[in-house]
Amino acid sequence: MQGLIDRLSALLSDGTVARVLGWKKGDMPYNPEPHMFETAESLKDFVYDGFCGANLSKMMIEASKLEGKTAVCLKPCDSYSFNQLIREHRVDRENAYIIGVGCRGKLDIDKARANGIKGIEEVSGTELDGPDSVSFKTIYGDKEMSYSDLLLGRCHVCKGKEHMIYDELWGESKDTADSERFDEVKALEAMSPAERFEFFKKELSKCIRCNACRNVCPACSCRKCAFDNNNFDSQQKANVDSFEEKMFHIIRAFHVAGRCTDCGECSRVCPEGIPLHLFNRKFIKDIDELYGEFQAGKDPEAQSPLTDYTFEDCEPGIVAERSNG
Amino acid sequence: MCNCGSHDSLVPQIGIITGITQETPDVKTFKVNAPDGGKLFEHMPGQCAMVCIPGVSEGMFSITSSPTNKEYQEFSIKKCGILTEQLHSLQVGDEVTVRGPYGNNFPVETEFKGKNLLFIAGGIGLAPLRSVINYCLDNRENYGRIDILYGSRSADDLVKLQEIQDVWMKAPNVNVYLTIDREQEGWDGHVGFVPTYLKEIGFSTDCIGIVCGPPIMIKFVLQGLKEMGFTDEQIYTTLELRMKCGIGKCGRCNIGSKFVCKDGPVFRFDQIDELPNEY
Amino acid sequence: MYKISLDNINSLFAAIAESKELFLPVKKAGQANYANWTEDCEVALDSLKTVKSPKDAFFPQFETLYKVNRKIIPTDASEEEGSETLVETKLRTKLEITPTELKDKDFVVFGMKSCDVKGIEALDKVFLTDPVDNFYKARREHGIIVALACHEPEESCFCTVFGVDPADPSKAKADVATWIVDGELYWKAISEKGEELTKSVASLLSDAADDAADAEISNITNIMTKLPNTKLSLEGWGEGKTDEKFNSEVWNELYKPCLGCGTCTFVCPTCQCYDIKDYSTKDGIQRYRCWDSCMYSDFTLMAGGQNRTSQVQRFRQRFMHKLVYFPDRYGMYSCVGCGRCVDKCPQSLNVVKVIKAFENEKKEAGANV
Amino acid sequence: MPMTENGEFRPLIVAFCCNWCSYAGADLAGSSRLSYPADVKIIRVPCSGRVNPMFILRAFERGADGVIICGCHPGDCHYTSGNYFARRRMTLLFSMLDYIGVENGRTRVEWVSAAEGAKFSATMNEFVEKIKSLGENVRLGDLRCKD
Repeated sequence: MQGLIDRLSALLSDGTVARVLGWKKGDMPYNPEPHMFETAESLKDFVYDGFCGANLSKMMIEASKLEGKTAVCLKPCDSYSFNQLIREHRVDRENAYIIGVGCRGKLDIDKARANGIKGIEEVSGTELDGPDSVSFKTIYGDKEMSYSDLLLGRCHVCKGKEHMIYDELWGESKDTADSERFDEVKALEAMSPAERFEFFKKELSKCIRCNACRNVCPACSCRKCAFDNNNFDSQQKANVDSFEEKMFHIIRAFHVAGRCTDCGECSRVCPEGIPLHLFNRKFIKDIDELYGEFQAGKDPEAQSPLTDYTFEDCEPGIVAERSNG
Repeated sequence: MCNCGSHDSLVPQIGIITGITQETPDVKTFKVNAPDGGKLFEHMPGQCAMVCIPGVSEGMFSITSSPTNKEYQEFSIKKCGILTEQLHSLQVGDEVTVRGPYGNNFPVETEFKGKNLLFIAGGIGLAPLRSVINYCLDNRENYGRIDILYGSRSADDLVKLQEIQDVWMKAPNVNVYLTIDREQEGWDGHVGFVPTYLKEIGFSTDCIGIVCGPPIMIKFVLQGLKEMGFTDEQIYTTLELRMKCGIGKCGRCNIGSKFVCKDGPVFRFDQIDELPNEY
Repeated sequence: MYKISLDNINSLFAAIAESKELFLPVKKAGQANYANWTEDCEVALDSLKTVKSPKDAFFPQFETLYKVNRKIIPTDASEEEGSETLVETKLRTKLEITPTELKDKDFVVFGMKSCDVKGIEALDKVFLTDPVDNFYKARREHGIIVALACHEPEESCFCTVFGVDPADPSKAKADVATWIVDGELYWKAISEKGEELTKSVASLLSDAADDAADAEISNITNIMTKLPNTKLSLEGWGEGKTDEKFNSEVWNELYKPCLGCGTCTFVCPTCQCYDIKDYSTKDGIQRYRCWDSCMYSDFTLMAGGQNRTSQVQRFRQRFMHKLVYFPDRYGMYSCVGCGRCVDKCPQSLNVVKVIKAFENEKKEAGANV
Repeated sequence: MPMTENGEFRPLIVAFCCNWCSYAGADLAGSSRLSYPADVKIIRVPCSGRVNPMFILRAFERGADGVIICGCHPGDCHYTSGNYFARRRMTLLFSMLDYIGVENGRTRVEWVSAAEGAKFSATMNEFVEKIKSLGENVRLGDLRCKD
């Protein structure tokens, strides 16, 4: 990590960039926060380890409006989001200096908690070139977990170790995928409609309408969201265990369909642990199957499938045909 | 504090619109009565009430009629948003829901008593002050000289012009100064912004200033008054923020430790100075 | 003091639920939240922190306040009668208001932690001051709180900073205090309501020594001293600190990662801001109240603009309200140190980091002098 | 649940019809005295491409048992390509509704030209029968609308 700090420091000092967008050490070993570093001196608090899961590309929308270049640390999967934002003219490529940072998967502290680890005082083994297991020093005794058991759900379907866009690279990346991307979706599709309904009802009834999924989503960059518009009957903040949550999540997934890079931030930030990526991934799967494979953010020039059509597209009746076998 | 039914302060009563006056192209004054014909509640000058069209929205409006009016309450409402647009489409006989009165009031029975009063209003800002002015005129013996400086964008935008000419201008020991922003055919009165006119007239500081209008006007009027020697303790205004509950609980109009809906809307400028600058 | 074996705890729940609603931590789709007890629910008494606080029991996230029936009726037909030409029929809106019934049935909130009980105290300050919120008051009157000691507090806990005792819930404003030690639930009534509840389930409880929980209490107290955030200092916060804190430069740095979502406010046991909105159905309009967040960009939005236009202002408002304005107005902090925001903020911002940032600023300022 | 006198289920169907083809088709059905059930409530839209997914969900929320979208035949769109976009959008939306467990028979897209009065009438009759067999929409409604 020191190498990265030195490099960032040099970029700041020689005036290549005016600021650095990275992560700042948290007050606990596992909660670094996104931060804008403006001086080389402030980089002493910079951190890059397994807990730096936050996708910084959305913060570049604001940073693009500032004077001078911003150096931004993007992991391989973050670079898809950044590309997509370029496609949508929401960030300025010229104002960004992209450090493609290496990644061997990011960690989910809730996985440790689910494993009974609590009262954490120190965590070691989370750095990029660290060992295969993570050790926890807690007030209830020392614990250990393998790095891969602690990975965020999204890292198990890693899109690969290549950065889609960068100015320079730092550190080695690793493809952490150990399951098929659409397995979860396929498992649901195999259920009966009633079972699927029960599954989503149970998950969505936990939704507290906090909007964290929307606000963190790099594809949700509208200045004013359809769900904040009180001229239209959409601004229902109620959480009523029946309809509004379904409506919100279906429409939100629909609005980002064809633009969602499957970065998994929505599921990462959900305080209730709702697997929100299952909506987005279903759209991606359908798009792949019906309109040809498409990965948003891979190519900043590519036409999104929902702003495109062919004369030979399938009819909507295909849904029933496929589903009813 | 409020008397909106015994169930809860958030449950309103029904008000029936018994009269509508088109004041200016975008301001209407609504007379509101209880369904049985009486007044909805008693209030003090400066207090507000939540008026709602069910299914549209609810909003806080100052009660522009004086408590001395024993027959009905009046609200002067400018068309500028979703709710106000709908309110403007209502007709006599339509019903709305009303809860209140909310907030504090101008200290007409304490600090104002026996004093000379200077009212300075801009545009629809006359609405809350009209309640005070009429209260003072109806209890004329309790107050000294009354000066009223009122300005608007154009002559057509002067709210309650009829009442100003027929009642206020004819009342004893009351001086009314009217001004409009731009020259206009048929207007032979003063032309110019309120703060400028204020300095031109040059009031003496032996009175209490009561200001209401757009924020930018308030800012310059305040400057003007201070240059003329007024102190913060001598000037009152009413604040307006987004409100939902009206009873100091929903958190919107919170500034510092104050809630504008409950501790306001009437503030003396030295009280405002103590608040964090967020209004 | 009484006790009941945890093996038998379901019969206790069933006994309570027979005459009262029972609200307790239930695990659903992997997350523990307070919910109504049913025979087949997965009770999660061992969850230290539910995702949402139990404030829902007294101040639900969503509740209908009243219904309005809107009838559109034509005006007196007599006016139009006899006229040959088509007369435009005038329509009038008539309204009828039906308020929602206030809570009139007793209910039990089981397993509340001391910090959450303290959170209810903060809500009381808001909802029970004039004008009283009757919807809330009715729930407070009918609610019976069974508090549970925090068996193994975690690193995000810092309730002791706000004078909460997680080890001994009998010091909280609850009705019954309980402890779980070695497979037994120890039970001590601490209020009249609590005594009554105890009586109603007495047949299931057996006597226990008065000092049965003492070891657990000292154990928890000891653990608390080891947790990092319990050393937090509130110096510089509280009544009368508005000017000093409001104008600080620290906010301008601190707020930046904030997403402006409502996670912290919705998991918080003391946040009480709400919105009132209409829901139109074909039978009428339901006016409902739901939680709102001061972090949302439309929170203070008016037709003519708003007073807190930037996220830094909204961010500052939330913490100033908790740590300065609320003490100014009600004489207590509006934070109880439950640590939910510490666990849940998507960007790892929270009240602890805010307090620490100001501490650091002070240190740095001190060093420069 | 709305019932007829003999206890039969009467569904509520919302049909979004494009102004240029399908609405005219409905008109033609009427003037040709071809009947379709009164359970179908037509909402005229400028183009099938105007139909926002939110409209469909809102219709279900407020008590619709089935939603059908009718537009010009592919290639005939008054605005050249509106129905092509609608075709992709509706395919994906219907697939999502199917995915969360809503019966896939409740949603349908049909291309009806201004000359196809008979097709309009037949489609509506068929759709109403289908919805009748599915019964009331309970999975995608708001409880608050059911008081």
